[in-house]
Amino acid sequence: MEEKQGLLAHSLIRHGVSRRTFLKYCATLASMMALPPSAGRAMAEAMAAARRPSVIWLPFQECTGCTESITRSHSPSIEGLIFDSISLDYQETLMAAAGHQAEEALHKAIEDNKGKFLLIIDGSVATGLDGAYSCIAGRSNLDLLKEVAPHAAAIVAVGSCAAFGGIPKANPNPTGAVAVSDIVKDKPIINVPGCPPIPVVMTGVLAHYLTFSTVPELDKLGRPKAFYGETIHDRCYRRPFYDQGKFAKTFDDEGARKGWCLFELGCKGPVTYNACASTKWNDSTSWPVESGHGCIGCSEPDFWDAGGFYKALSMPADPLKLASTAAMVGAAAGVAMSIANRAKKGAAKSAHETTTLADLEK
Amino acid sequence: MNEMQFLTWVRGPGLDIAVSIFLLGVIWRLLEIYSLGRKKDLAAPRQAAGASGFHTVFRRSMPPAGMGMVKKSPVSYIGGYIFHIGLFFVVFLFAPHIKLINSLIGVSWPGLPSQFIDLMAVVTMAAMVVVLADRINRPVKRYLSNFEDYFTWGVTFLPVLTGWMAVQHLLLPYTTMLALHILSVEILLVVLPFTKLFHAFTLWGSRWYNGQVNGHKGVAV
Amino acid sequence: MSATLEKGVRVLKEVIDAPIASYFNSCVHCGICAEACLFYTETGDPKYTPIHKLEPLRRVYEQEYTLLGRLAKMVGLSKPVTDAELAEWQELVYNSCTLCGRCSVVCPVGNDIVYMVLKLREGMSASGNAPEGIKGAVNRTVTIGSPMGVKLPAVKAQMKHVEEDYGIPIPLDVEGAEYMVMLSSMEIINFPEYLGAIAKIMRQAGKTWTLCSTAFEATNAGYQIGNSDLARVIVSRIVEGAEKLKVKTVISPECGHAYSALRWNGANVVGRPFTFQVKHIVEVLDEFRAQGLLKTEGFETDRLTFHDPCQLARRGGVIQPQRNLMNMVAKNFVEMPDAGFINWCCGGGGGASAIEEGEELRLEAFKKKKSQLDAVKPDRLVTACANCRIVLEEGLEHYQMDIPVVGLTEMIAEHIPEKGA
Amino acid sequence: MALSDIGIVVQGPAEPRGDTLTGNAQPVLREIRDLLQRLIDSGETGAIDLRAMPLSDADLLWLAGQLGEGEVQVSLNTDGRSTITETQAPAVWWVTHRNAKDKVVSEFIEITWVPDLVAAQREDARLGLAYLDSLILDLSQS
Repeated sequence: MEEKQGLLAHSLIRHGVSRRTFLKYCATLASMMALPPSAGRAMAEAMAAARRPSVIWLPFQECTGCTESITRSHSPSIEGLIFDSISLDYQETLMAAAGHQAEEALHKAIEDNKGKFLLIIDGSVATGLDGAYSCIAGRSNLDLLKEVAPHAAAIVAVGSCAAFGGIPKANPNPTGAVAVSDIVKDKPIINVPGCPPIPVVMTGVLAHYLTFSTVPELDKLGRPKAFYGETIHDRCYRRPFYDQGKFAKTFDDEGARKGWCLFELGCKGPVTYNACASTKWNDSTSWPVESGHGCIGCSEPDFWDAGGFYKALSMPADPLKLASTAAMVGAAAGVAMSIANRAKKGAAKSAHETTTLADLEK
Repeated sequence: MNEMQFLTWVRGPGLDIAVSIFLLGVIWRLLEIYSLGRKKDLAAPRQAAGASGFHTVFRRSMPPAGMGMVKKSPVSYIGGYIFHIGLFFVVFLFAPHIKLINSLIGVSWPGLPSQFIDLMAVVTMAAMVVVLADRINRPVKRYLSNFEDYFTWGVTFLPVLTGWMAVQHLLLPYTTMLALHILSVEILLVVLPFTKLFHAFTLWGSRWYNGQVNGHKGVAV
Repeated sequence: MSATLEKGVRVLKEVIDAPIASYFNSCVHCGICAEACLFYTETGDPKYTPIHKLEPLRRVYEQEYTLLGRLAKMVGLSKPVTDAELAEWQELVYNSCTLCGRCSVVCPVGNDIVYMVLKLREGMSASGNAPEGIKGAVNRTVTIGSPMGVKLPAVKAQMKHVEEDYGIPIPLDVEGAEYMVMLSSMEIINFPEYLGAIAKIMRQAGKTWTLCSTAFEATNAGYQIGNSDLARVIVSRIVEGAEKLKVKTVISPECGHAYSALRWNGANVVGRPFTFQVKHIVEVLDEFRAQGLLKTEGFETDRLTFHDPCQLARRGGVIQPQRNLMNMVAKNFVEMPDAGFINWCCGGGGGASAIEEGEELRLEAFKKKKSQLDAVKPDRLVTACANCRIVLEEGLEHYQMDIPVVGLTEMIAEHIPEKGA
Repeated sequence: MALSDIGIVVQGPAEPRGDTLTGNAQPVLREIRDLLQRLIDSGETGAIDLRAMPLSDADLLWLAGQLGEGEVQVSLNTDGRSTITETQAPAVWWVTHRNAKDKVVSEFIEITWVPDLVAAQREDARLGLAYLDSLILDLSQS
């Protein structure tokens, strides 16, 4: 176990990564996180010297999409190395051990690093039937979270499920899925939403935590502002077409071919905060809008229930379906009143007493 | 209820309810008003050029000639024209609004550049504030004004303000401000048929009656 | 039988119609009607804002004919109209409103406010809340035959005087005459020259005319008090007289409200279109002029200006004829500012001149006419309404302005050459 | 079926960072001058992250044109190519990092005597030492 606790630097050298490469990586990461260039240098020192923090990864009601995205390493990029540098003491999907051994590893890791380990959670917490919908080794995620969370230094809720409840929480939410922040109230939680979130966002958050061992600046929904500070719409390269009112009407019309704005095809860019437009996906190859499909707002709470993915933001649901009934009711009320009014006026006319001179005096 | 759910409600059921109440209210009140009818004028009519209800409906949009009325209450006239025309431009010539109307009733027409509409929105709001100040300071208007006058002012001002702030990304994130904008429009729609804002619908009838009654006497009002 | 609030409200319920409903729903409280009303512009008191004078009618309309209004009344949100309120509003609806119609001309949303004042007066009069002055006039008109208590013998006496002075026989009750001439009591008492003028004009035009013993009085205090029943009693006399004598045209004399009461309101009150025409004397004179039946000689050389009676010009549509006639006999005819269609009222129309307690307000309002006259400084002021003449003379005297007021018909007649010329 | 068989071919528009000058490059020159002044006076080094500013490609080209090239050009092979060129103003270096797929990931202007990456690092030197030891060992055994 001692060897695993070694300095990150030693592990880098062991993998044949020169110090220069590592310096370059830190400079790039700092730039990506909108930190000043000097921070890159500080990050390099801190991360190199950092004792390999213990990390416990608890997979709750998840589809493993986030784990897939995190461990995706297209080229032996530095992201992958970062994950090598942390002591991933418990990751159910990746770890060799299973059964009782896995359980022992978990509890030993908690004991050894009580109060110091980083708890990463992906997947929502099922609360239906006291958590029976989602269990590990017979114990519900809910209980496990309540047991492990108090000893964590900080929690990273990876993916929209852990951050906001995601798809399991979508209507009708049979399992009673909730976000991690709905259960744990007393620990700093970094939400890294997205379905799945962008790999570099996760490494960015981990690098920040390893370097400054604090939670990065978060927005109202607990998301790091470095990555979730701007809406997709504000950073989107098709924005000029939106401003000129050039919209694709269908997915294969002339506008779509010219790469015009997909606002009318349901793009939720204007109301979604994420870094897809700048950092892009698959090692900045492309991202949904660039490939011709609107953003579905996967890093926003309850994105699944926010109206159809292909209904434009400005399009109201369907107010006119009530219109005809409303018009009918209005007409009925109007006709009723006109009949009543005419009756009243008729009555007043028939009860008319011709005014005589005497009638002028009170 | 977070921003997205708020926007979804406001865009969905909220708008359904508002549009329904609006339609219901307009039809009900129009019937309630104009079903009262009126007696036919038995006096022998006098023909005169330009003396008819139809003429008055349009002529009354301009201040009456030669009476110096604009000089007597300039804010009502000039401020009134500016913010009514401003409202018309902002509501009916702004691209997203045209798209919304198009999606509702399928009719579409070219809009104006959004920078111009932003300017119109600011001008409209400024004119409305000036008109409000005039209502407060001018003895006649203050004497006439009741809660409804100030309430309807607010209900008409808010949509322009929130709409402009949404476009300018001011104060609140776009999601929330857009939702507030739509909510304020919904309040306007619900309130309109039951307050003096209904003049938007009844003034045409009123002008026609006025013009017709006087036109019968050969007087072009 | 006495006037009660309940009868008043019932009458209002009867007269409220679609225009009134449309007007109350269109008013946006912009206050522009006040700027057109001389009772506000000369006093500066916001209570004289025309639309404000209709508040009781608005409340009755909302409480009786709108669903929300009825609910509001039920739950006590909207208080029913009280007799005390109507009494308080009497000053606004009568003393400070001459039915001149300027407010209806300027309202941006097109509310015909004077139309509504007349309707509100129906309820005011039926509930006994009309001014004593006008009640007296109506009483005398209905019982004696004329608001100033003139009876037929007085008319006959004046006819004899005119016959002697002008040497022209004054026909009375001549069946089949083309024109039936009527007089307003002001003319019978204060301006007898009018009858002489008519005689000379008719003789020159070679037209047959007659007075009617049962319908010599043209003014209609019933219309001024705003009560259709009483207006009907008064106007029926004229209709019966005209139809008995089978005349073609009835000439409404130099009076504003007599013309409105008969020409525009008469048929509606009687309930059927007239079988004869009704023309104001100014219209008849202009027709004679056009047909070359009216030839005058000589010109007035002093500086003259013309005051358009509201009921004749703005409310009656007769604007150009009086100018044609003025140009026939006046060399130095200058128009007042705001003359013609947009003219300011003399302040005494609509029965207002009969209200003693309204005198002070009327003289205050007269400052507007004073400013018009100060702008042109005429030697004499010509008009075509006896009531306007009286009110103008009182106003001019009050403000020590030495401007004689002359009737147009009278002035025209002076320029008709003597017989044989 | 190859990508080209799919009916839809997205001819995405040019990266709208575009070719128009935004006028933001001019002030950067002034900032470089001040940092150089500070370096000369106090020896304190500085750096400017070109990616953190709203500069279009045209701006960057313009800036590079203004700064020109100096005497030293360094290219590194560190998980993708990186180039460090000294500009006409000595001690002002234009640093461009590219990733394994040769795409620019970050770009800086460093104002320092010698950019950190140029100098060898102590840990790398130990690697060098180990390498030379094994080399000598092989030679001695052959």
